[in-house]
Amino acid sequence: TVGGCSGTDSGSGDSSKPIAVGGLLPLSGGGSVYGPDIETALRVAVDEINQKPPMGRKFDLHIADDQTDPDAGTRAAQKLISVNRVSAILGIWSSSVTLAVAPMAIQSDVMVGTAAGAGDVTKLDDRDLVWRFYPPGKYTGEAIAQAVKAQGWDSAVAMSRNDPSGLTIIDSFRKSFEAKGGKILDSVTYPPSQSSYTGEVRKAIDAKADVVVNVGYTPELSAMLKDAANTPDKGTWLSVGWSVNGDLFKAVGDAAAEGIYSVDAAPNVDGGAFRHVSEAFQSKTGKELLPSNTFVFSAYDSAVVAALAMTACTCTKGKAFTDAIRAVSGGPGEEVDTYAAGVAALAKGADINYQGASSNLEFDDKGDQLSDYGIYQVRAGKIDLVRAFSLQTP
Amino acid sequence: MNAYLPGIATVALMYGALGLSLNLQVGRTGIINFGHIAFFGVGVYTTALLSLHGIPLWLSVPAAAVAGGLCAIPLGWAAARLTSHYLAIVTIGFAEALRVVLLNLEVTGGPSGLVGVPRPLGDAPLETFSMVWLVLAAGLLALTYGLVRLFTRGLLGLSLTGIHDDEPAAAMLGRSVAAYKTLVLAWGSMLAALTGAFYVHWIGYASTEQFDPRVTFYLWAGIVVGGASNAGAWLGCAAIAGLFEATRFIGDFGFTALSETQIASVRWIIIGLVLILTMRFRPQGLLPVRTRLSRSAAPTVTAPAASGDRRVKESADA
Amino acid sequence: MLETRALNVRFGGMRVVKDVSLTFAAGQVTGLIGPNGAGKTTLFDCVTGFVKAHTGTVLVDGRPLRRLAPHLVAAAGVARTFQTPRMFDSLTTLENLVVAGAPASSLSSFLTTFRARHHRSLVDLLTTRAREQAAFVGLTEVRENRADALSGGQRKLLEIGRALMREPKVLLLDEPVAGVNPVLARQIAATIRQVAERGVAVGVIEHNMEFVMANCTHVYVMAQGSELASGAADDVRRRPEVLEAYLGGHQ
Amino acid sequence: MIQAVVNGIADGMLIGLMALGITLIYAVQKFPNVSHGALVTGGAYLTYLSQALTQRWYLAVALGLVLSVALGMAAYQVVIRPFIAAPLMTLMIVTIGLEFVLDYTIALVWGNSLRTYDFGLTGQTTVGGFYTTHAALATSAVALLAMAGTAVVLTRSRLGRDMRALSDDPSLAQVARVSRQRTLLFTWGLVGLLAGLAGVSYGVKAQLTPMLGWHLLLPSFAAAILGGLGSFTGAILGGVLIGVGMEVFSLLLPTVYKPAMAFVVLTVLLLARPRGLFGKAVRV
Amino acid sequence: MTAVRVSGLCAGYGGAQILNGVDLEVGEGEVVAVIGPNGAGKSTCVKVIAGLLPWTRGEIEVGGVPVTSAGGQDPARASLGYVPQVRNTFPSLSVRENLQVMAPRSWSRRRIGARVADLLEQFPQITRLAERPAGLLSGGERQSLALAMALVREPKVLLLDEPAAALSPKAATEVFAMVGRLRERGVSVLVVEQNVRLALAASDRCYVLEGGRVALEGTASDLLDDPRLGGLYLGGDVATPEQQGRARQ
Ligand SMILES: Nc1ncnc2c1ncn2[C@@H]1O[C@H](COP(=O)(O)OP(=O)(O)OP(=O)(O)O)[C@@H](O)[C@H]1O
Ligand SMILES: Nc1ncnc2c1ncn2[C@@H]1O[C@H](COP(=O)(O)OP(=O)(O)OP(=O)(O)O)[C@@H](O)[C@H]1O
Ligand SMILES: [Mg+2]
Ligand SMILES: [Mg+2]
Repeated sequence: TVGGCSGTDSGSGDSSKPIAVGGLLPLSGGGSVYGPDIETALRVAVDEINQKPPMGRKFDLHIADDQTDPDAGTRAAQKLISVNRVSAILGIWSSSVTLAVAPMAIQSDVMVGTAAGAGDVTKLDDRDLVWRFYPPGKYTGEAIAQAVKAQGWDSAVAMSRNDPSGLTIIDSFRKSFEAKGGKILDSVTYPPSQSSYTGEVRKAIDAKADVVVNVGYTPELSAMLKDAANTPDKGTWLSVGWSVNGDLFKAVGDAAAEGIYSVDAAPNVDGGAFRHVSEAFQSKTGKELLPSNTFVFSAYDSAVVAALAMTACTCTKGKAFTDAIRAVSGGPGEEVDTYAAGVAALAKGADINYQGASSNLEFDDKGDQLSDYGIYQVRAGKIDLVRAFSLQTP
Repeated sequence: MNAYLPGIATVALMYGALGLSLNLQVGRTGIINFGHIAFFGVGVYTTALLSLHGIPLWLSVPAAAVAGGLCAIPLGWAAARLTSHYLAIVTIGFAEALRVVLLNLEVTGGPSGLVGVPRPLGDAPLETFSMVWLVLAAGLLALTYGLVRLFTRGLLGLSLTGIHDDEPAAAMLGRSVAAYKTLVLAWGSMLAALTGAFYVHWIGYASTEQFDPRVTFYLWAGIVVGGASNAGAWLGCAAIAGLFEATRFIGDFGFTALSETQIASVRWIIIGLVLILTMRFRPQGLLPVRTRLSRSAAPTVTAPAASGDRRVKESADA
Repeated sequence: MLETRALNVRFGGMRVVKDVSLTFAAGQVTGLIGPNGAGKTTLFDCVTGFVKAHTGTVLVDGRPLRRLAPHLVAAAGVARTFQTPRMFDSLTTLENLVVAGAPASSLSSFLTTFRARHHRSLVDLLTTRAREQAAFVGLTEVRENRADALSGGQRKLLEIGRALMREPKVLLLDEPVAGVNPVLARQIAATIRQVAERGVAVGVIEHNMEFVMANCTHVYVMAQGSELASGAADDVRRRPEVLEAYLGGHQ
Repeated sequence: MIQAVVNGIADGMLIGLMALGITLIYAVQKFPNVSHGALVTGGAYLTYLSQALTQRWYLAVALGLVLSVALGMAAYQVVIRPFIAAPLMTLMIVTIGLEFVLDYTIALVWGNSLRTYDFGLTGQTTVGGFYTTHAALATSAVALLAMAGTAVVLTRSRLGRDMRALSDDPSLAQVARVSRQRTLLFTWGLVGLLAGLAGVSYGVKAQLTPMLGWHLLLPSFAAAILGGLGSFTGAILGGVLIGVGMEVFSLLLPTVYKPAMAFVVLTVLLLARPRGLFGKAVRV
Repeated sequence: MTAVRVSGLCAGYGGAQILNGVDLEVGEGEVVAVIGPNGAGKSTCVKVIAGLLPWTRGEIEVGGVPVTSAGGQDPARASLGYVPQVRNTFPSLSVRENLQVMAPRSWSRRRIGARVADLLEQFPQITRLAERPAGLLSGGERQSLALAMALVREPKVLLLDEPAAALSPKAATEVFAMVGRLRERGVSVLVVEQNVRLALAASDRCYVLEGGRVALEGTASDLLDDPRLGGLYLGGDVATPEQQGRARQ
């Protein structure tokens, strides 16, 4: 067990006050399609944690809306930090919100759990406080290139939403794909929230590439797919997992979605955590959780990891805490796949290695994680796994 | 709380400063400028880039202000030709163009923006940091107030009001309406850029999303809610900023029946309602421009001379 | 002195001012009369740059104006009033007058704001002049009223006052006494003559024939866009074509 | 290139359709109606609601439009009415407020997730090597009809004359015994109808989100102003010019600059024609 | 029965009281002139009668029916025609539409068309201008249009606020000739005018308004001879502070 807590708030016992944790989520604005599910994920995790909370102090979850806007996000974060006095801000979805919120969180010694993919997040001087529960965009891009190649496609159009994470992924895809001998016939970067994407779609289709790789989010992707479905020859489309989901089917209808591929960090589908979250999510919302709903799994994992680390270090802050995060998620130790099992093992004084729902959570020295991937295809209104693969790191 | 309230107050004061400089253009001179926030953005990026290249703040911040003022000059050129709504849409366009360019340039970091902008006192405890910056923000507002006052009192102020009330008449009295508008646009934009420079060193991160065009609408709402006087403008804009913050707390009052997503919606509904109701019950704004003979007291159906006076000018553009 | 040479104004296909050449001589009150819709106001609009001339030149003191834009014409020393008064509604009567007298250039007003002492004495000076002017046009008692609270006639008077505050070389008045009570009308007439005596070229559009007869040394008559007649007032009003087109059975 | 123009016209018709409603309020009440975005969203969602109630798509659209008219009238009765004599800025802020209230009420009721109609209006037509979708053809037809209809109502009918009189001078309109309440109520009903048409057209083209109208608002304002505020032909033509401009520019410049392109087109054209394409002459 | 009776009328704008108890009467088929210095309250008085301004005290009757509410819709005002002093046309409507819009709601399209054609003919100044937007008209053309607009409904009572201002002498004479013809048809007319001679020549009786009160009244010929008129208005010191200062109170 990692000990030696530097925080003064150690102590334990049921009487002491709860631990405040923040959820900074896109509940309105461009990411609002994703926010609600992320919220559910955090609640599922907190319910579970509160069965046997760290130091006997229950998690008290405070949700704030970042409006998918870094400026509003900093203010929401400020409220979480200064008013709710949270020890961790979890569930952040957008890269630019992450970048904006980080300085303030670092200044206040608050852990940040994010799904941001942008490369710049790595550059933050973060004193090990910013943790990405999703592989960095660089890896995702490489994974897409690998998947495209594996499908036997040699030419591609690289499309991406004009945002930090989209650009990180597509840049990495482009580089990696070309390194593998693939040809990029055209690149299209599209701005979010436009009234029409007809021009972009036409450009992508006109290049007549083997595949159109589109990295973005459901709202824009669905507008484009609808347009594409109406063109004489729409070609083959491949997107990322978080765009190809139930919402997409609802937005374009099953017919227009048919045949689309998606690449995604494969959640740990065989792991206990994955099954566990899926069931809990479904019983809470009545909604079936698709494996592609990556943000749900990573948000869940971020809460569990934070709680396990707090249990391990009996603290909520400081270097001991951040060290504990690395230790419980990736260190040598007993593999556990639920919070309860982790706590039980820790109680016995064992070291643990939490295997998450989103991945096995092996963080590198930057606090980024590696993962396995899968390529999926929509067939008859269902998302089928075509093949799973591991990223070949150069 | 002891870091939060100063933090929010800082934002409110910055909104106030922006409102003041916008009101110089809108309330005083009658330029319908919907692109004000873009000049804030010019300030953000200018000082961020300069200081990331090692230029000290005492140089980069004034440079940002000057850059903001200079960037407004093309708008003055449009203002020479276009009136009211036609000019308004061009100001939005100009602002969008500026934003899109800053969003996509290599040097400005693209959509990721600029990370690691110097943040004076960034290593101090949050409490100290917040208090010091609050004081600085008050100073910013005071400075802006003084620099706007220079324009609104005295003969220059009278000329601007004249242009606001009736452009042809002002032209007939020898005013080059275009020159005055350019002057005011440049001055107001300079002040907006100054606020932007302040902001970016406070927050430590530059991104184009910080000057979403919507913010200008919020500032307009602030000016109207505040009542178009200088004091009203900054108070109104600060109040709008406060409203945005205060509504964050509705989630803490246990609407257990609603999910957080729904509460986020409720928050915006409340903001909308507050705007409507303020206008309903305080149509002249919180601190209206003082008039010697209150016009609002006259019933709306009254004298042609009194009713719809603003519209006379608008109708000239129909 | 202000001259127009072969001025033409068109709206679409319609010619509203046709080849009009006339002279408002310094030191004189020149009348411009003619039936409704003759093009008189349009002529003023054109001379002062509010309406574009199709062809023709405008000369002030013998020098042609290169560009007819309102503020440039004004800078050349021309002041005018509008047929329908245009006030600065949110300013008081007095402030309306002060603005009129203040320096017009944006740069000099800008620089003046930084010179507090100079600015203050300028304001004092202008306020004094504005008070006198207000008294002169009979607006003393409403000088603290906002301009949008003035009656129809009071607005006319304020327009004239504002034009006079500019101390122009050329003063163009569009129906200065329409709707003004007779006493004041007489006072205005006297003022106009005084101004002319100081060497100002005054041009007046008026339908009040008594006023025209009593005050104008020279009269132009316009009808349907062209000059119909011109000459001494007494002379012109006896011309049959003027009687027919303009005066009707009136005199 | 020609395909880009074809696509641009199709997109532009949609923008123009929305601009029609904006220009109508401008023609009558002389203020920029920000809440038009929410009325469009409202129309789209009300039709979505109707779809669940009726079996046939045309019934759903008809019911949706009726509800849109009701929404427009309700917006007037409940929110706008006390402000009819208020200055332009006040009205603008009130409609911003209304936009928020309506948009987020929709979000509250239907959630943030995306929706679509199942009208089966898919497929495309190819003419001479260029294709266009059926949905785009339908939208264009609707836009042109709406333009003609609105123009006829405004210039030929008594109601339209009353609207314009009211817009020119409310107090003189009272002398003419034009009933301000009645006229404005009808105006807002008509605006609701136009918004409903735009909302449904957009829903067919893309998908429904609570922010749909808000995202369309800026280009639509640009179109209305480019056309010359108050001109109906201008609104549609403005929309088409902006649509085509965006498409053609997408060919020539990186698409990331697209959000600014509408305005570049607009600024250039406005500097050439300062009162918009169909702006009317005025006297000083 | 009187066409218009106003007694003890007090009204103003917001805080400023302008009319301080005006009494005046227009008999049936009578032409009554109201004259007075600028700012005396003439237009204010007419506006109150026409329903554009609420009043605070006093009674108004039109055609023997008491007016109970401010606003043009009051049934008692159905028989009124009114020409405001300023802003008396709709600038963006064409001349024809300006006339059409004044027609009662109950009229058929055909009837409106006929009436408008009729009026366009009666007013030579605007005959040719039927399709031109009123905003582009000259001052005098607009004034003629405003008068024609007031006549569309064939009113029983006409309120004219300086109808001849901006008109050429010829046109002004024609307007007053028309007022005479209307009187013969039983129309009662209240006309505010600055051109005293013209007004008195055309009217039966006259009021001199001053300081928001009626200072003098009488038949036109009486008043012309009345030395007080000269003193008060035509020649004397009209612009006394007392008279022009009410607006401030
Ligand atoms: N912008 C315009 N477009 C079309 N016609 C116009 C325009 N401006 C003026 N006119 C027409 O030109 C003619 C001359 O108008 P103008 O105002 O110059 O007449 P005026 O001589 O001043 O008459 P009045 O004595 O009635 O004021 C009128 O018939 C008027 O309708
Ligand atoms: N809208 C208003 N608000 C406040 N005061 C007003 C308003 N309109 C007019 N007044 C004031 O009321 C007084 C009477 O105005 P009114 O228009 O009735 O005068 P009038 O007798 O018609 O004068 P004129 O001959 O100049 O038209 C004036 O002193 C004027 O300043
Ligand atoms: Mg004229
Ligand atoms: Mg009057």
